[in-house]
Amino acid sequence: MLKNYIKTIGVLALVGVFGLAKPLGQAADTVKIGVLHSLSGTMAISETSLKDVVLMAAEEINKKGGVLGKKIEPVVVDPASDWPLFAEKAKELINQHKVAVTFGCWTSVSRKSCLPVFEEYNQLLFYPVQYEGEEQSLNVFYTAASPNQQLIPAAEYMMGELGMKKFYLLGTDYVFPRTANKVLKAFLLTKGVPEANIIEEYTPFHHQDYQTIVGKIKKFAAGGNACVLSTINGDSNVPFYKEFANQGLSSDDCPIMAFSVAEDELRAMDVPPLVGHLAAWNYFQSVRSSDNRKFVRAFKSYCKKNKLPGGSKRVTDDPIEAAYFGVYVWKAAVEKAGTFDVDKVRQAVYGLEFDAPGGKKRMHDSNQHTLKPVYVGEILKNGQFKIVWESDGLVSPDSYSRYLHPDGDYPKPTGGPKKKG
Amino acid sequence: MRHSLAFFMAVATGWMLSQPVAAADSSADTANDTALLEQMAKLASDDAALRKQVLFDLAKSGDSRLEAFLENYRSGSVYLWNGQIVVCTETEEDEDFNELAPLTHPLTGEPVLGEDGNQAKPDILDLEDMSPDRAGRLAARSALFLLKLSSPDRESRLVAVKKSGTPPYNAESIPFLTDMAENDPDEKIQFTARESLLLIRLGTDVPLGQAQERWAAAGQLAGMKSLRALPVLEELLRDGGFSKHGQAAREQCENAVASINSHQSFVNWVGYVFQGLSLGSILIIMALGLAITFGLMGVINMAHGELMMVGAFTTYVIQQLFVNHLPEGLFNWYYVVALPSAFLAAAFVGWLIELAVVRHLYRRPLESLLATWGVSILLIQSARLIFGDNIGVNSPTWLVGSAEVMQDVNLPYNRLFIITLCALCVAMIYTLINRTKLGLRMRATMQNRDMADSLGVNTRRIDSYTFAFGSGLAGLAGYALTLIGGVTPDMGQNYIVESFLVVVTGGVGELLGVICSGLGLGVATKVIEPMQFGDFTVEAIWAKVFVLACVVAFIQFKPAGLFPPKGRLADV
Amino acid sequence: MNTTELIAEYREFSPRINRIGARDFLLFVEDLTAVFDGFKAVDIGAWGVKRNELRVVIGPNGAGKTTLCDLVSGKTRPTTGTVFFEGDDITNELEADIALRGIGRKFQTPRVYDSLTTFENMELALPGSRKVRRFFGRSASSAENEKIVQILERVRLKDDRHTEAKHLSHGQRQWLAISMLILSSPKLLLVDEPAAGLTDLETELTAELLLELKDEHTVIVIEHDMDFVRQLDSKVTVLNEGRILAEGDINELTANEEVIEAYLGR
Amino acid sequence: MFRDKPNHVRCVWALFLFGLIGIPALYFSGTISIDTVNMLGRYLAFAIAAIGLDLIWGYCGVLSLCQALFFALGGYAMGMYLAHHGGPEGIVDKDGWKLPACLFVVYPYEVGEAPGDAMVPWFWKPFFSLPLTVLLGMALPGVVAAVIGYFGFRSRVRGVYFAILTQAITVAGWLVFCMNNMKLCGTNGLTRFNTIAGFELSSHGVKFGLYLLTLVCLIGVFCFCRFLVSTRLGRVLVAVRDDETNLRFFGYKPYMFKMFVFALAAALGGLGGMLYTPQMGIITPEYMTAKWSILFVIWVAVGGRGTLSGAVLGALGVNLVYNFLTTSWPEAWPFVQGLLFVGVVLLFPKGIAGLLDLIRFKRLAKRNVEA
Repeated sequence: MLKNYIKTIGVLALVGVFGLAKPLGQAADTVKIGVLHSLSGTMAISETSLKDVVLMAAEEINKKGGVLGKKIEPVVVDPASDWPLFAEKAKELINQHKVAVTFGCWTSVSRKSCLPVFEEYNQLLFYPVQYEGEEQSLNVFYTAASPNQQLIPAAEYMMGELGMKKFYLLGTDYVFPRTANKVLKAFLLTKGVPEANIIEEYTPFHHQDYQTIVGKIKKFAAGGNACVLSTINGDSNVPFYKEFANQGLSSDDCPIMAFSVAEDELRAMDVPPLVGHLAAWNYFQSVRSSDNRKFVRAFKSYCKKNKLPGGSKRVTDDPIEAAYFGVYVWKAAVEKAGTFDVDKVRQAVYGLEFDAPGGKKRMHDSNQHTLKPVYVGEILKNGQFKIVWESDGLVSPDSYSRYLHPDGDYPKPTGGPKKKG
Repeated sequence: MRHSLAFFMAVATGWMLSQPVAAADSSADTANDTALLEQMAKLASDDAALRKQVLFDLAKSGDSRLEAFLENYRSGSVYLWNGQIVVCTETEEDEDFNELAPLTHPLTGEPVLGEDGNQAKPDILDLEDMSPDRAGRLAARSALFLLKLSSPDRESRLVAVKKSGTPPYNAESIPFLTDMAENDPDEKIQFTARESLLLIRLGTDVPLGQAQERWAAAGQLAGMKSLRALPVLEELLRDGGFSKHGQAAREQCENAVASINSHQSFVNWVGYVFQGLSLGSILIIMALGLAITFGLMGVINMAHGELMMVGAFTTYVIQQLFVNHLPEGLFNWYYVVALPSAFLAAAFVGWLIELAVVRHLYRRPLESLLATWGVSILLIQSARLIFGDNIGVNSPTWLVGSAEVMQDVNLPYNRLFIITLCALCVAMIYTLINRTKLGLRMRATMQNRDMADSLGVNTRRIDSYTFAFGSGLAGLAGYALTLIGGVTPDMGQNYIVESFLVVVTGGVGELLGVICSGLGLGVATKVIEPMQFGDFTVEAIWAKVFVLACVVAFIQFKPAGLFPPKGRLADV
Repeated sequence: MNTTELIAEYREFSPRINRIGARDFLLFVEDLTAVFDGFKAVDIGAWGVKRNELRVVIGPNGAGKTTLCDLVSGKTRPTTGTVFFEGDDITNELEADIALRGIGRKFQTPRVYDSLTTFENMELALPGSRKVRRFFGRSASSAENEKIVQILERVRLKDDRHTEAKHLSHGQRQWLAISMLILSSPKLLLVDEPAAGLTDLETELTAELLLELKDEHTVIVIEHDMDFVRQLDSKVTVLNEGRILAEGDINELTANEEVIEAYLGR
Repeated sequence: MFRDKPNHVRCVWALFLFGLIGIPALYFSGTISIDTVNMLGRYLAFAIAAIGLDLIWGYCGVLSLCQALFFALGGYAMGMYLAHHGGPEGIVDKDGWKLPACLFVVYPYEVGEAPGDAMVPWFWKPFFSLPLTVLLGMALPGVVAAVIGYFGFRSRVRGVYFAILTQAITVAGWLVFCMNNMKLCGTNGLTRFNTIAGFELSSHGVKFGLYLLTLVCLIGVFCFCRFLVSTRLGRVLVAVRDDETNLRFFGYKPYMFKMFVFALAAALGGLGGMLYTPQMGIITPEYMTAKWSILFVIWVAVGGRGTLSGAVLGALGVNLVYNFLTTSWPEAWPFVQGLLFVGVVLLFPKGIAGLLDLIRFKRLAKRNVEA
């Protein structure tokens, strides 16, 4: 009996060791990078494309000889839209796979969830999605827009170009729309829009029934010169736009300026009724340049070649571009620093100029974000955007909004190299 | 039922007829065209003032073909190609993913022919861009609306007439409006033109002596129950400025606001009730399948949402088949074909699930929760791997838009369709269960399996039919949901909790319960959502929380739902 | 005695007129009706059972015997009418409260707990407080233990006391259910078809048990089986279509035309 | 000592011993990293909540879909404590309370107001002290459960109805916690934790300590619950599960028992949540979604409903498999997981615990044949 008992414990111990501590080891001529995007669960709809483009960038770089003579070996994990699992997977990537850098996350909460991990181990994360700002960690490079690179130009366009006087700020109730609308409202008030002409409203996640809200918008827009500034997220967009069209509203009556709808999201929509609505981003697939042409072509052939769902019908958009050039920024920084050492790579990133598909861009000298151009696009019948406005040159990012910190009292960045002892 | 079908047919036909007949005006004056083209060419000039002048001149020509041109110019789709003005609205891709620009003529919209006699498709990068700057776009916009006032197309005219009535007012539009208010063939446009004229009168500041007419406009607008006047009047009242016009003017405005407000609240209530009905019918259609599989069979089918997803994806597949293999004109029929397909596909998947999993679990209902949860994970991931996440189902065009049944009361066609479909399904289920032999056997099997068995009913087969039928209904729900929501592999997860709530609130095993609770929940949500208590508007989130709380409280009082099972069986 | 006379006699004790009179009856019901979907399952003007009486209720299928039990024990709420127990109105009390007052009940099919042993089943029925906090103790006291064993011995279940109830035979389960009822020592026992599905020998023992109870308790037995009823040799109430048809000695009743018609007629 | 116990109980005890001796040994010998220990610690916290669910579902027969809600309530209680003592910024409100960093970011002060106008909401204040937090972290879910239970069980809401009722409550909770205006940090949740009771959360020693604490709590909870179900109370609970109607005629009020166990289960859920949050570093409303509430049930079902050891085995087993597959098989893991659930139900309806017992039974049978 005792023998059996010892046997049980022994088997369990063995299972434990093999199950938990996976064999390490890494070939000398490769460098691992982590890809931390949800491939299942609610966020897969957006994040799968980012995983695809990061793998494509890695493949391209490998074809041209890799980074510092080492081939890139991407390690793909699936945090399954499960926020705690993001932290879990980040730890695994860092500790078991010894990745040199990680590309990943979409939602703010997933970033917030794994941020402590990257700070604790002083590792780098490249984060490719526009977000609410109010964060600056030395362990994250934000390759997408901060609020001032998207919201303010768009609001200016609506007021100036389209002569809008009434604004309906509609969002999903979470941190990005709340912060974005706070910034927008502050901006509109300073521009002399009376408070009565601004309505703020929020819906829960996955909200599907927009009848009441569209009814309200209709009433709001009856007098003309009204628009919607939409920070609706994810799967709620489809029912919102459908309801909008079906209640007889068009972009002529009341244009919608969206901050979370890009080409990839439009693939899931019934586009013809949406023609003329707007979106503000730092990149559109329709940016006219031969670099962008090459990028779009490469992405489509990559999807086709690898038989990914959608194949050559796939499109590029802002987060996809940001995820893509993130890999190249890291490569350039590594080559500039001559090492994979995180602290040296970080220093090399600051101020780095580079050619992204959407044109020349630059990393900020200190605040971890990226200087980018801003575009406003109108939706076309084919699901693409016509660029109707673009900023003069690159817009500098604010990690903390001046509207939320009127006294200019910004918090210090978090994370960074560990002090010894 | 036949009425509503006829109604949809009428709508569909009407839509088809209203499509503009392409290039009808072949006897156009070529000389006139040349002049217009010359004018257009001036848009490439560097002189901003000249460009603006040209735009208005073009607009005044009243040539409706210019509408498309102005729109294209505004959105930057007009290019210079070999010194010739051309239009390219959308680009194409070749196999190499090069972006090619199929060129069209700026006036006729016909393809511009290249050297080979086919439509010219140069690379977009080879075209010379002549997109307007901001001032140019603004000018193009005003010119466009001016032009649209004389458009032959009703919709364009309506939009233009509406636009003329919103500030900044375009003085040049007033004669057009005055004419249209009398002579336009369309009554709605006549009405809107009158409304716009009054709005202009109301919104334009005039010397005191002539103010009498201005304030009278308020009364006239109130008489027309003009909702568009409401914000204008409210702003006037808010900004004051009445000191010089006197109390009488103010009162006139206030009376107008009160009278329009009462119309508004009537419109609102009609809206709430309709919205409630529509939400309710969606809830019912989602819960119907569940009422069968859960209510009748006692299986907690967590994959119910995924069966809806199967229905929605079937609709997508049928749509793709039509787009890829059949002529464009038949596109609208895809939705008709998809109806039985969605039902059958989901029923088939349901039949497989029953065969493989559920049939082992009839006596262990709570374990069916676990197993079907596993099935739902499998289905989601399969759909994701096959179709990917982002796919779009386009509503057939006859279901886009809305019918204005009363002034300012618009009922969207897609919602009407779902309400009808829901009623049809209910009727079908009722007939099947209560009026057919199969239904009798179903009821017998569900109530007492052993007894039914011994009476010679093939209960095994009845089980699988019943489950497949319930699953098919879920497929129909998915099919209907494509009209209002997105289609994603995990769309079912959004609906599963609500569906169970409806069935449980209604009382297990009673069709009438599902209908009552579905409509009740729908109407309650929609009535609560817009309510205001002082500064606090309820909004979507609190409405949901409130309805959930109501359901919780309701279950306290009626622990077995609205229509509880009766008799000795009740507490077994 | 015909029905009207019977009712008239009870009327005299109607609490509206004379509450003290009602106290003579341990159980007393008045104007009791239960209506399900328009169907009157029970419709009794007045009826009662006195202390230390063994009363048998018989009647054809669907006569409302079990429903009467349900109404008395609180399982079903009457549509109209009142139930008095020891002179107190218990019509709207919870089943548990009614049980604590001293009405015990055995269901038609023996309801014992299959996954518990015989002894554990008995333990559940031990009299005493039913407050949650009283149940943290590990087991029954030795006196209680003894009592359980004593009862089990009487019904020949002693040797099976550590067997899970699912392994018991049907007769044993019936006895276990009756034993539990006896252990909880209620003032009034409602015993629904105790002899259903038992062998002749088992039936005899059951009858003996019930007769023994008569000395200390009041017992209402609902029965179908005429032989069994004869063994009990007690006053019998005949129910038909929810109404009281007749009441009296069993031999008297078997001669009653109405009763015969109710059982055999049509 | 373990000879006459069923196999699954022995297995759990083996696991506990392994956790107490084996894991520290492996950790100190450098075979496994602190992150693995930390991960196990979190799964042990899940197991505590799962035991609670098993009490109410397995022993009382009440399928509750709001164990995840109670877990999250406990997690939020601890999260608020940690947030009070974490975060690098030192924004202080008028009353002198330090505004936690995560709260400040989402603080819905009006435009035009200075951030200095933000105040620490009253309901944050009790969670400044650790003892009070620990108390509230268990008492709050307990009280909420008692209230739900009182009304629900008294009006005899049963079976699936109760399950859907609790699911509705959980969804309502999720909606409310997601709202920024509730000042519970919205969907981003509570984060930026630094210290617990003065110890650095990021230090390996503290992480290891938290693991041990969780394990000890789990062992304690396991023993306590096993004791509880072995008393007369346990028998009453089984009776409530199997035939509650009959019990009423013996003078029992089943709703009191159910309410008690439901509240106890909730308190255990809260305890699990409280141990989980410091080890995870973040707590978000995600735990109140329908998915999580079903996951808890699934752990118990896979482990084996109605055996407390099953809850432990299920919570650990399913999570370890999930964790393992999402890394090594990112594309296909949902298939494996889905098939696992279907397979468990169809082939081993009594879960892992039942399977373990079956193995022992077969071995005994074989030995008997040989003898």
